[in-house]
Amino acid sequence: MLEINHVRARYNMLTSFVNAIDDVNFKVENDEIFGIAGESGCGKSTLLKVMYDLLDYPLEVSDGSVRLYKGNSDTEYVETGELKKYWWKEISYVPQGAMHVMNPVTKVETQFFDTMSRGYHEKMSRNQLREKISSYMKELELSPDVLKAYPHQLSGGMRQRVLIALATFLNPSVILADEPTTALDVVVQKDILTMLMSVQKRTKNSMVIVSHDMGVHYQVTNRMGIMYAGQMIEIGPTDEIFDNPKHPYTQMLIGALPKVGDNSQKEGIPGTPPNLKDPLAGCRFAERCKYATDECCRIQPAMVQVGEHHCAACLLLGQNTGRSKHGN
Amino acid sequence: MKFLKFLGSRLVTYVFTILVGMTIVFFIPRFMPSDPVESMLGQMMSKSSSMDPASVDAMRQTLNENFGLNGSLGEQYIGYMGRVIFTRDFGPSLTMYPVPVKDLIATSLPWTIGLLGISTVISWIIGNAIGLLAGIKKDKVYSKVLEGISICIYPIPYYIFALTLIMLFAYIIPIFPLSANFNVSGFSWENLKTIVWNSILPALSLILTGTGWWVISMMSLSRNTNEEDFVSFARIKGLKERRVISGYILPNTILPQITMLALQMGTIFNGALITEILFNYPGIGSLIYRGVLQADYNLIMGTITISIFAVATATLVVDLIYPFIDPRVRYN
Amino acid sequence: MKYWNFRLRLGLSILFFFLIIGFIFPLFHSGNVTEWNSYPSDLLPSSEHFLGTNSIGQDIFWLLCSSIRNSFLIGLFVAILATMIGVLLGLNAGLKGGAVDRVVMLIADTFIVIPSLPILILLGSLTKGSASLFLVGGVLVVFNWPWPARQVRSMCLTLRERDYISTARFSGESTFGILVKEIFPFVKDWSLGNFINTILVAIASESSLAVIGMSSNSNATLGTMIYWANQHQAMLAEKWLWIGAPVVSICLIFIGLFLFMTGQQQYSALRRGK
Amino acid sequence: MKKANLGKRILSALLAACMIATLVGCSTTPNVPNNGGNNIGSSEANKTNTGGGGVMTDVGTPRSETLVVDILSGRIANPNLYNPYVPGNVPMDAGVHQLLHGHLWEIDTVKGEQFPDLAATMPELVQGKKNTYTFKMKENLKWSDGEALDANDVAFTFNMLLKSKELAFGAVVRETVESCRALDNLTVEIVTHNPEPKLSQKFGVTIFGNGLIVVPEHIWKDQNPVTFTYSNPLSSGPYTLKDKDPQGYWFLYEKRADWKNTAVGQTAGEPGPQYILFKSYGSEEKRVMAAISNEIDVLQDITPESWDILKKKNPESMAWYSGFPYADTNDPCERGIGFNCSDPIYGRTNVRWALALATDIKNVSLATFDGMLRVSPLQLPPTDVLMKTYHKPMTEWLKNFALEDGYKPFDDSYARDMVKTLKQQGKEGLPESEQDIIDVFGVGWWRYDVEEAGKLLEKEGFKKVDNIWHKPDGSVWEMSILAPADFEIESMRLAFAVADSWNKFGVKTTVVQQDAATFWNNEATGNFSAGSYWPACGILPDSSVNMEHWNSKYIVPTGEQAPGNRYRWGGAGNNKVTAKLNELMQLPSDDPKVIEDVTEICKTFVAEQPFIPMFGTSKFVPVTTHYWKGFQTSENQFEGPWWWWSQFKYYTPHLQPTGN
Repeated sequence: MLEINHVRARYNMLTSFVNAIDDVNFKVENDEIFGIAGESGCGKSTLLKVMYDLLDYPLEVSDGSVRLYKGNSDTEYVETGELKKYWWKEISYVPQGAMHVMNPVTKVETQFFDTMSRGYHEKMSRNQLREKISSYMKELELSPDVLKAYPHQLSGGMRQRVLIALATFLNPSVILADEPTTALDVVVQKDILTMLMSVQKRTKNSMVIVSHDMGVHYQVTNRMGIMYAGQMIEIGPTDEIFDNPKHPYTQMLIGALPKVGDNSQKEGIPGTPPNLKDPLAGCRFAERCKYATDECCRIQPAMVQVGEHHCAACLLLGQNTGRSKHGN
Repeated sequence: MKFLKFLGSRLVTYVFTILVGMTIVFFIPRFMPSDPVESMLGQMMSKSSSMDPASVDAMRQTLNENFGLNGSLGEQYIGYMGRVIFTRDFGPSLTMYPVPVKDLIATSLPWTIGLLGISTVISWIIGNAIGLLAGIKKDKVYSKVLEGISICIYPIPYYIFALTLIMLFAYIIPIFPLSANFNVSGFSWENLKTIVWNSILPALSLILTGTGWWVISMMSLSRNTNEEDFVSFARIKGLKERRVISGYILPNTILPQITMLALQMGTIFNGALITEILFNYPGIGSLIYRGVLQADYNLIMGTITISIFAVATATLVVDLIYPFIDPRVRYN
Repeated sequence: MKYWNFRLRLGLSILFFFLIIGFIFPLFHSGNVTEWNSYPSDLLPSSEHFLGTNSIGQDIFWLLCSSIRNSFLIGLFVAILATMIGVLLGLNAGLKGGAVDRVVMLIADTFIVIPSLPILILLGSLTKGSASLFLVGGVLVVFNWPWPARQVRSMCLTLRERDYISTARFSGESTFGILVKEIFPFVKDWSLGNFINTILVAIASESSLAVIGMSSNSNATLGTMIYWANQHQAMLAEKWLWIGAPVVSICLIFIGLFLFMTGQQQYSALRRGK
Repeated sequence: MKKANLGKRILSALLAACMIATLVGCSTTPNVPNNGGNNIGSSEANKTNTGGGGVMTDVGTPRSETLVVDILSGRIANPNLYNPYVPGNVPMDAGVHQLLHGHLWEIDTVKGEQFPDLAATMPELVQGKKNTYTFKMKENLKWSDGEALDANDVAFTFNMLLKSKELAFGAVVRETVESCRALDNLTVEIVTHNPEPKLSQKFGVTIFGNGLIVVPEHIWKDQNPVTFTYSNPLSSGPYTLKDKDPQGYWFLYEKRADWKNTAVGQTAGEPGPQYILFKSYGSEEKRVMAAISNEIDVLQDITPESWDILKKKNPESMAWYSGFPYADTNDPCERGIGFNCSDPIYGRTNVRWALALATDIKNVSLATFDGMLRVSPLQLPPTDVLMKTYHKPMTEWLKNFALEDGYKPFDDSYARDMVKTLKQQGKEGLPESEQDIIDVFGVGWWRYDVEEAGKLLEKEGFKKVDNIWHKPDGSVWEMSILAPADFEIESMRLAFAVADSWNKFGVKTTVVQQDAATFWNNEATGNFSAGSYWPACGILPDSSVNMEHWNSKYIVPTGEQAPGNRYRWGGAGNNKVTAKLNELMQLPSDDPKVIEDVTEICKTFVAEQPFIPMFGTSKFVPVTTHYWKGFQTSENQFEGPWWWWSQFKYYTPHLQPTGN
């Protein structure tokens, strides 16, 4: 289980800060696929980096922390700053753009060996390792020949699969996947997604998938969160969000999706996300929101329960104490 | 199959390169204002002893015959190339007639290869090591120190640098002999010791000045690679830094450097003229120089052809093995 | 400006310094700097001879100024031409492959396999040792473009395998477009390094030609300055300003160039937000 | 942020440090060599004093018994070729012709006369014949292998040269000699085509050496002289080749046990050094360093700057004069600028004279060799002997000599003015008396008179437009002076200095440095307008042999190899000269008319200046006296310091160990 509580993160641009993540707060339960959606630039990938504790200059966490709970216990955890030690064993990360993330001059196999060196401390002969790997590949319905290939000899989809295999090989309790399907054609996308689901079903671990493509979320995720301008504005079970979106932004996102037997012209979302260097005081969506009142421009909305497991951040959703920009 | 096709076309280039190179080297000297016979006559007569034109012509004739310089340029060219290619014989040296150029080269070449071969490899290794460090450990003090030193030595003109070394270590603090003396024949540990001892200063000068370029190129290469996704991913996988360098960065940066090294190894056959002059080191550089200055066609051809051949072979080898060391490159 | 890092600043200021010395200062000096016995010889530095005079009665400071200018000219001339020719041809060969590749590489190889120094000496005596600076430069270009060409080509071969390049290729983008947009960024740093090295190589080979008396010794360059100093045993005679000035200048110019190069790399890296 | 910053600071500090280091590298060393130099000297001294000469040379001979001599021409590319008649044999300055090769007649440069070397007598015309000469050989001479060296070897050598057309020197012999035979073991008879009163000068040494080197018949008789390498040469001199560097950097010679059976042994006595090591130390810096640390005893030809350093750093070193000008100025060739007289511009006497008058001779002298030069207005080098016979006697005539327009160009103040200038520069040991001043600096030269020079040019139709001279055809006058590149430093620097002077005068002059081959070839083919050559040589009062090459019969069109008269100087003046030369060829050297004729020739040259003579050659050939004494100097003048001449072997008896 992964707990993100009140995390603020920013990019340090020497002379100024870009507050990429602003007070994001949610949990990823065991045995679920959690999706994070939002326009590009809304900070979802950054959030994923923060969750993975991948903080190199200029990205830095200014407030809050991420907690990774070991196994099923909800008391024992490691926090931002210590996660590195558990990389790949407890938590693994499938980066964006499978194209260039594999060492072009070594065989796929070698990259597995590298990974193993993290997990298996007891001595193992190369052949035993090979055994393990290829059997694992079989489980994932990948031909072991792939191991003998060089990355540039594999198709994009195949590379993505291999990456997922790599990431899940040591059976970590959390798997973070960043845009796993971008730059792949639809058919391949489908396979990748089914592969992810099957892996998850078998290992019962928690998986986080970041994608700008609502379709992906609809297909695979159990729960999902919508991000806008560095903030989480709505979290809830996926189908509930699709059936009954609460936040105006979410409504627009869903509304923009094509539906069977509906040929009405889809209107996109007017305007652009605000500049994160100095966001305005009130709701960050206010200036693009058609329901916005002048109040919206003053008070920043807080998350409010709107369903059993469903909450959203909008002043229009009934009684709302609001919060100051720096939510103290 | 594909390999054979590649090999074929590459070999054609190889042969062609050598032929073109040799042709150029054959003709350039012959367009020089000084021709060996005339300048030899000139020198003979400049000893202010004078002789009547008839006897001068006689001498010119005999010299031309001896040197095989009769006939049109074309005929000479054909004849010469024929001899070199089929009998691998460069003919006699003109200024040291009748000693075969072959022998002259044979005595000098081993020395050149020994010194330059070793010092080139050493400076390659050192240079790449430093370059790699400076490239990926940008902020570490030691890498900065090393980088700084090699960068500061590199641009010093070699002549001056070598001379300074001599002044420091053979004159002000006389550790090494002022003029090397390789009075050795046959192999023995004693001789080896003499050779090594006498070669330390020249080697040092070559290594120190040679390292710089490797540092620079390796540095920028490894900087780029260091920013590649697969490197950051390797780090994301939480691999040990040592492994990231040895398994990911090095293999990807070393390739161009290997190309360079191979070419360098070819060029050592030019010898190191200034080194040889300054350190009294026997080598092929001064032979080439002498040949050029005295318009000794055969000597020029012999020495330069050797080095052309060497470099060409080096490049050929590089092209052939490249696909083996870099899977991304296919024969085409 | 605000992204400029230390190396960039220092490097540029060194270069700027020498450019001023080389191109501005000479304007303030009338008279022929290379003329012998314009002044009493071996004077120590003073207000009218900032670096003193040398054994052949030239004012070292003014001599240095025009030497720096000429060497700069040679260096830049050679480096610009050699690098441009080399990189473009190399990229072309590497990207297009086939006939283009073979031809370009054939020419390049021919020039690589011919040792340059002997040929330079040959040409030196051909041009009667009084080669104009630009002739020397031209010859140096001929011998300095093939290396970058080969290097860039081999980089290009590895880059070519990257999908986005083939995508660009298939999406019918012009070769030149691909070169500039997709590949050049990757070889940029290397080329810059090569460029800077070529400047040095040019200056260095000019001076090594000078050391063996094959450059245009009556012109003032850093090389010929060293040559004349050696001719008069400046080192043993401990005339350090005479021999030291050009040597130190060469070193500083290079260090300047080098800092500029690496600084620029850091700069662009920061720009990329890496 | 901070971290990065820190890094950068460190780097900056470091680079700064490095730059300083570079500077320091050049700037701190100055004081070190002084101490360093002295230390070496003293330590060397200690070693030898305590060790009683225990020091060994790096070729394994006791230093105290070895004379170490510098090889000027550097590494010998092929140390196995000793055949003196093929090109590329071990060159003259590696000791072979100094110590091994004997000649028939040697030269005594002090007396200015030849004396028999292997021969016992000078050649004598056989009574009643007009071109048959005989001479005797010294008795019981031996080759270093013990075989007798006698008339038969001489005859064999001549006949070999007459026979084999491939040998370059053969041409010279065939030109003169009809036949040669040994009448008996000690008598040689030579029959020539024409009367040859100067036979001994053709086949004996006058300057440096002679092409004719006697070879041992018993070795050569069944060899092909064109391909024979003669790789272990026999010696007819007092030394033998003991060992050599396979790389050709040094050659070791050992005194012959039977030195009594050599010409030197018989006439000059026992050579001093047991071993003589000819060694190349490479670049001049290193040769000087070697001399400073007493590793080398005899240096051949260095620059004045190097001598300056050596003098300062090694108190045991000495040159020809103990004081100024230090250099020996008796070299038998003089330096100046020669013109291609077939050129429409430089063919004009007035132009050549204008250039002579536009030469600021004093500054040229200072720029070339710091004023350590002896001027000469004549076509003969200002050696002591020749000065006595020509320069001084002709001074009066020079003073009265006038150009067509009556202008008297001669100026005898050069010597005095130089002394003045050099005094101001703080030079010491300058000559005092009028006589000595003349002896050191020469009788005088032409005025530096730009005005007169201008007049002469305008007479020829030249125009001066804003300080640049234009040719009669209106184009800018640009001339280039050919000069040696890094050999014959004096001529090279002279060219630059003169060019400087003429540029000031308004003639666009550039110096074109060339390596030996090109340089000589261009002179021979006339592919030059002006060049810094040294065609005016002489050593005997009868210098006709050295002047013979001006003979008009040698003139060939530009482009062809000139067998002589490279300056294509013809016309009335040359006709006078040629007439005199033909006459001289038939006169024996001791004929009083010889001097007269040569004087006349000199006058013609002065009037026409086809070659503008400027300075005698100043040779800096210092020696260090730590291990050896008895070197020749201006005080101890048994010979000149011609270490690269064949007469070296005659110095050896004078050299004695100091006991160090």
